[in-house]
Amino acid sequence: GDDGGSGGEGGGGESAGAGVTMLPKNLGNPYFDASATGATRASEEFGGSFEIVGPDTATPDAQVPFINTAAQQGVDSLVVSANDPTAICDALEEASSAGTKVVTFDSDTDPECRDLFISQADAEGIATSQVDLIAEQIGGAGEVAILSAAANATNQNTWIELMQEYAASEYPDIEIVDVVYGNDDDQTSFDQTAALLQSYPDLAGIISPTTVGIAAAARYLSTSDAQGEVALTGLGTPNQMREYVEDGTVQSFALWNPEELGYLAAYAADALVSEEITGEEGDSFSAGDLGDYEVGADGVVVLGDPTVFDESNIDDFDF
Amino acid sequence: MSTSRVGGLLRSRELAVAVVLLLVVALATWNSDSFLLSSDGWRNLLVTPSLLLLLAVGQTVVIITRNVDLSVGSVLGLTAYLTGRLFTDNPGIPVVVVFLAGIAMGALLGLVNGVLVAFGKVPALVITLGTLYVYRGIFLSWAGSDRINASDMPSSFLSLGTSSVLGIPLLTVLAVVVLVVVGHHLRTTRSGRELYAIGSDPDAARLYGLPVTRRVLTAFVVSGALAGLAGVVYAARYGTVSSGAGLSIELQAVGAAVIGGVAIFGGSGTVWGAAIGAFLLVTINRALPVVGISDFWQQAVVGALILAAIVLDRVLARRQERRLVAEQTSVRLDAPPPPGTPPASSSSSRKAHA
Amino acid sequence: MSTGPSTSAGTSSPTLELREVTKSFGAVTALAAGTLVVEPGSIHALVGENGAGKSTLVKVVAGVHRRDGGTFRFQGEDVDFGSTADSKAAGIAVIYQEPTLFPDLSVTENLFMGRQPLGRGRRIDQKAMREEARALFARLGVAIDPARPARGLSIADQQIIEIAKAISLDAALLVMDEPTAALSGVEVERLFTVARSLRDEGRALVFISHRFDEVFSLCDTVTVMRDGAYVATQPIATTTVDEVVAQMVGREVGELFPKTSAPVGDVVLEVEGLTRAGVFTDVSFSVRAGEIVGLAGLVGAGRSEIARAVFGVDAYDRGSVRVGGSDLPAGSPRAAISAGVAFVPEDRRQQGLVTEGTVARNVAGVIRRGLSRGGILTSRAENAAAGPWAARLEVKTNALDMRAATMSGGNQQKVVIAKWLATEPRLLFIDEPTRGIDVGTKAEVHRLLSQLAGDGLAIVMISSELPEVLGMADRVLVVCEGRITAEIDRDDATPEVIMRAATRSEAATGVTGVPA
Amino acid sequence: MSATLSRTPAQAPARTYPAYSRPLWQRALLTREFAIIALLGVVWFYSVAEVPNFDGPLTLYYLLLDIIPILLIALPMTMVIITGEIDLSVASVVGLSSVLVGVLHQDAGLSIPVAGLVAIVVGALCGALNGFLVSYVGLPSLAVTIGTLALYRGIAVGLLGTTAVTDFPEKWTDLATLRIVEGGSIPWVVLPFLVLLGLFVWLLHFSGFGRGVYETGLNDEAARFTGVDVARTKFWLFVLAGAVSAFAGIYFTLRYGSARGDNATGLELQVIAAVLLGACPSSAAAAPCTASSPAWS
Ligand SMILES: Nc1ncnc2c1ncn2[C@@H]1O[C@H](COP(=O)(O)OP(=O)(O)OP(=O)(O)O)[C@@H](O)[C@H]1O
Ligand SMILES: Nc1ncnc2c1ncn2[C@@H]1O[C@H](COP(=O)(O)OP(=O)(O)OP(=O)(O)O)[C@@H](O)[C@H]1O
Ligand SMILES: [Mg+2]
Ligand SMILES: [Mg+2]
Repeated sequence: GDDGGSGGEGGGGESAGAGVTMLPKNLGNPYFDASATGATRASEEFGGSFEIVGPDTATPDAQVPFINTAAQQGVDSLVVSANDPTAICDALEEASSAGTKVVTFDSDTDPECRDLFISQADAEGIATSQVDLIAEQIGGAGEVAILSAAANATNQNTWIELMQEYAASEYPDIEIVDVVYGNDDDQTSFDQTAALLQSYPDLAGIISPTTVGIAAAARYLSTSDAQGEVALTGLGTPNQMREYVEDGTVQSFALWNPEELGYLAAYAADALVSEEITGEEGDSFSAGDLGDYEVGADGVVVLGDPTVFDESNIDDFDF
Repeated sequence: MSTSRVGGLLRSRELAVAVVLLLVVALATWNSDSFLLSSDGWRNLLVTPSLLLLLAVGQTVVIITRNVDLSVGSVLGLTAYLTGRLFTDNPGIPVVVVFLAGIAMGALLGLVNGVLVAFGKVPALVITLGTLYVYRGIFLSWAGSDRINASDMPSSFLSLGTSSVLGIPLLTVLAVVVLVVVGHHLRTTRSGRELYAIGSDPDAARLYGLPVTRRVLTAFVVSGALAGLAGVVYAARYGTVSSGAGLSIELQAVGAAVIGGVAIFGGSGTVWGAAIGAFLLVTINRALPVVGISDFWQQAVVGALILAAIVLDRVLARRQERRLVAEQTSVRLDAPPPPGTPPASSSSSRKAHA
Repeated sequence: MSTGPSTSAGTSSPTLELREVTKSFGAVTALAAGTLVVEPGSIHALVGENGAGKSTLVKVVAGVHRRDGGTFRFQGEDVDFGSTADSKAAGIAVIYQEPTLFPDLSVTENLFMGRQPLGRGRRIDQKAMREEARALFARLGVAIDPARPARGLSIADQQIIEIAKAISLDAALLVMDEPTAALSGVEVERLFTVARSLRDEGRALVFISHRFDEVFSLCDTVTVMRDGAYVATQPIATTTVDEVVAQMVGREVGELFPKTSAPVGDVVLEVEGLTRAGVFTDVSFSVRAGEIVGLAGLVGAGRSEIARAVFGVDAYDRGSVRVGGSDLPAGSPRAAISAGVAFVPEDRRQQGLVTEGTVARNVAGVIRRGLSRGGILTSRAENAAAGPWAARLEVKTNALDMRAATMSGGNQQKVVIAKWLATEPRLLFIDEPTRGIDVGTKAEVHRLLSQLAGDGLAIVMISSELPEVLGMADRVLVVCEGRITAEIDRDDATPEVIMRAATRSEAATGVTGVPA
Repeated sequence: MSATLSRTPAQAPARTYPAYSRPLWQRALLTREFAIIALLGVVWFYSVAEVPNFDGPLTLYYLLLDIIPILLIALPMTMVIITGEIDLSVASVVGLSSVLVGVLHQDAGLSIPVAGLVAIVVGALCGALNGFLVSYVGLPSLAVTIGTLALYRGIAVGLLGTTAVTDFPEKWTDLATLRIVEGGSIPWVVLPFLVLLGLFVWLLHFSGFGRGVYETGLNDEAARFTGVDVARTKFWLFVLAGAVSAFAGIYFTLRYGSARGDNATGLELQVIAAVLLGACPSSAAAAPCTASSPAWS
């Protein structure tokens, strides 16, 4: 396809840098808003254009039409967080055959369906850091449950597996008793937390590796007798969690900076469009003030280790 | 309704669902006594359904007039977000004002539904299915990807979601008060009974000179207002409002009403039944993990139990009908509906009267 | 076309005064020049053929329809009702041709809807309401349980409740559109007693009926309409049935009950010990080709129930039905139809017609299976098949795609009959064949029935009109409380005998006599 | 039968009636369907003018691919709704059949056609359960199908849990998105839809069964009196809805190359909206979008 010359806002034809179209799992998710902010900043820096589109429910079939549209409009690049590793592949392939560069971030597809995957941190890093956090909070022993997002969320499931392995090997006294799914919906996650406390009276801690889940769980704990009794950690944004860190419901939680994630993804897209890189292992490109990055195996680029937030530093962040 | 016999029949329909509800609670408590006996358990048992209860009550008022309101989920989301925005945009706004604003907003949206249905002469199912999408769209374009966090709302407001009086959670008290007021109104006032008449045979109602348009309009306004109230409650209880708030809760609301014995073709049913239906739906959901059913199979079990509830309800109703028949033929006051006629006709003859 | 009657010399202005009122629905002109003047303290008959515009006139008075033109005075003042609520408030009570009850509500609530007695805090006083209901029914001598829901009441019972409802309004003007169509002797007589007492209280009543014996025994004055226009008004005392009929149809009408005895063929229908708990018990009878068997009895005796069970719309507990020698499977109208059985039900709006459907589709409703060519059923084929039958019964409609709902009561009845005759049956059940049918058409229906019998059709006729039964039936089976209490031959059939069998003990009061 | 009726034996003018009260153009143009098609046209031209690349060949292609499931299910749903009933469980049946195809193909090693056939049979059974509860037990369809909505979806989710079956043979997944003519904009799957469309138009508008469907909706007591088996009619409509939904589920699976329990969640409201509003996103579906349920009007 053309270089987006006629591609509406998506194309950013006249401008030097690439046009970046971001497709998060779903809109109205603060985590992805942060990424969008980062990506916007990036495209301003390299003089490209940026737009964000997406469904309001996080399902693959809802994502596909947006990919199709982007392909039709012949946008320069798509930056996607996949709701399903396979379901959106055909659509993505259509897009790249129409000349669109495809970058996945946060949640990957099958490697052959995209040019690059910008990983927030390698899965081990995420899994271990969360298990370490909970272990530290519950004194290395007790029942722990996991509150996940959708049952099919790729990254969630990888992390959960790794957590279980890591916990089994490093903390024999910690038992992961259950995994429940809040579908990244406030109400469901909230009720699932309540159910967890009902079903496991001796529950010591909850890990929720999803920003929606951890906030809902915190909200429930903060209003229940279990406040302070049951530890909670996971992946959350400071703005959602500030309240609960202050009232002592949550001691600490982790997250990489999603803004930087979006920032990096946008730069990667630009590098691909400008044919500065092809996505081969070993390619390297510079991502503005984040410095240089190198493409790893399977076209994966790793952002770095997650930041841990607690009352000492939480007020330094706003996303 | 006006006599022990008919009243008894109606009551038994609600009774059927109530029995199922008690069984569910008992079973869950037997598995883990914290389900009922711990203070958290007790509170959740009462609080969690109160949101759906509000919606179900409003839904019942509409269904009784042989209409339906599918837009309540979107209305709830919209008002929940409004609540958050009121707090963020003007800090220190009194909580009461926020409640009133939410109810007013809901009533307004309900009014739109009502006007379209009453004057547009288009089936309510069509209209409200449309406004379901429209209202949700307005919500999305207004909120964008902004979301309300607990820190955006004063703790005085959030504490409403948890505080109790005499061991009864505040939100439950609120819901029950609404329930009693609406229920009493439907039973004992002219306008209340007219809603039943309209749903029972709209054409006859018009011929009879009942203010059909006005009543139907009011029904939708009530439903909207209660959905609005539910929106405020949602914000208070869950402390966060994102674009997903209230998504596809409308079918639960209708389901609760129907399970509670409210005839989908209008004219019969009570808010008491709907309330019990709401309690049943929510409590089943909460009980399943406690009973130890795998997360993945819970939805299936919920479905099965809903079916069980309505079938049981039908069986009891049928038995009552038979008794009525027997009495009437023995007294030879007037002969019965023929037992032979297929049950379908009992619902359809309603329809035929349309 | 007419100046209408001059208002009485008396000082008191007439209660109701309609002059040259017009009303049309799209192409159809229902009222060309409706004129009706009703004096207080009188019962005024309004007669006319089906589609003459009687009901439309009533609906204008009631505020259901707004008139297009003409003057409309009530108690001396010009009025223009926007809704039935207005007319009710002004003091007009109306009984519509088709009952309009709320099936889910109790009989009591139906009586007082919208005007329930209020107690403390504007709450409905259930107790007072129940008592008023009982009092009302006592006055009318009705035995319906006020607490039962209205659903499932027979048309007759529904009609009785409509009457009670209207009377309890104690309005200055009471309009009754064919209130007796569904009633039989006893009920009719009770109704008349009440009507007379209302008149003596000085109220004005309008009474619409196709039964002249009733008109002449009840009313003081009669107004005749034809084709939506006023024809004449005169005191009952100074006119005769023949004169009125002539004015109605604009010509002479032949004898009313021309059943000619046809050669009786072999047995077509055999019913053995048919029983349905609580409705009818151990019913056995047989019908031969060329024979008309009348089922007589009081309303609610269970005649329709029997017929419905035989035809298969209702189930039965015990017994057997044989048509043309072979057993008829229970509970399958489809089977009955293909065995050559036709069934004209008593409630045309609920059972006979799809009122929202077109005339053509209603008439072709049963025979359509035979109409599809190569598995394709077209409207063209339906129209072609329906047209002749509609014509044969002189159905008044300006196109075959008119909705049956827009037709007058009598024309709807014709459509139902046409629909079943189209199946060219060998056995015909016809329940209340001439309910709400005008005198001219009535004669045709009767002529048709006897003609069909002549052609070898076996007919079972359920009727609450004794004269009809006496005139048409070769044999009369009398049903009482779900049992056949007598089988009377044409020659021995007299009103007295039948009524005695129909009521067992009850004296044969209120037998509707043969018109002059 | 030679019964000739005449007012007086003398003259016997058998009268005739015109078939229609309105001229053809009125009957053709003043209809809901025409309004929808017109509206669709307007929207289409607006988009072509305003939306970049809208007139590109891909637009129609993707539009069709995306709405085929809605179009398919709208066909039986229309008839169900005309009888005054409703089926909210269709989307769950789509999910269930999708999961079945996946599981049967992956674990039981059945070929796609066989697995698909089984899925359709199961879909029909799901519909049969709805139909039985509605027509023979006499429960309100809204309540029943809210129940089965949860039940069927629950079974689907229960069967697959966190996993999603994704290894489908290329030739089948390609079939789902195959174009009729290479590079053209009409996907191949439109053909089965058109076949079904023809079938349903015949069934609803040109068969005795269809007349029965309308009568059942308008006045089912009268329908019974004319020999229509109301219960059976409704029962089979629900079975049809189930089977067609299952077929849509197979398409859904192959199109996205992924069988998941939550496939097509919430599709039921879109289908019903399509039928009721007549706002079927394609003129093709405007045909089945005839007058909607009398029960609700
Ligand atoms: N659809 C119905 N549902 C319930 N009860 C009915 C129904 N129709 C009639 N009944 C009752 O069953 C009894 C028999 O009614 P049915 O109409 O058969 O009597 P009938 O002799 O035919 O009187 P009619 O002159 O009205 O035809 C009556 O008490 C009537 O109230
Ligand atoms: N809503 C309507 N739309 C169209 N035509 C109508 C409507 N109502 C009545 N008509 C027509 O007006 C004419 C008069 O109808 P109306 O019901 O007043 O006759 P009627 O005198 O009551 O006859 P019957 O004795 O059979 O009840 C009929 O031809 C009828 O078709
Ligand atoms: Mg009339
Ligand atoms: Mg009868």
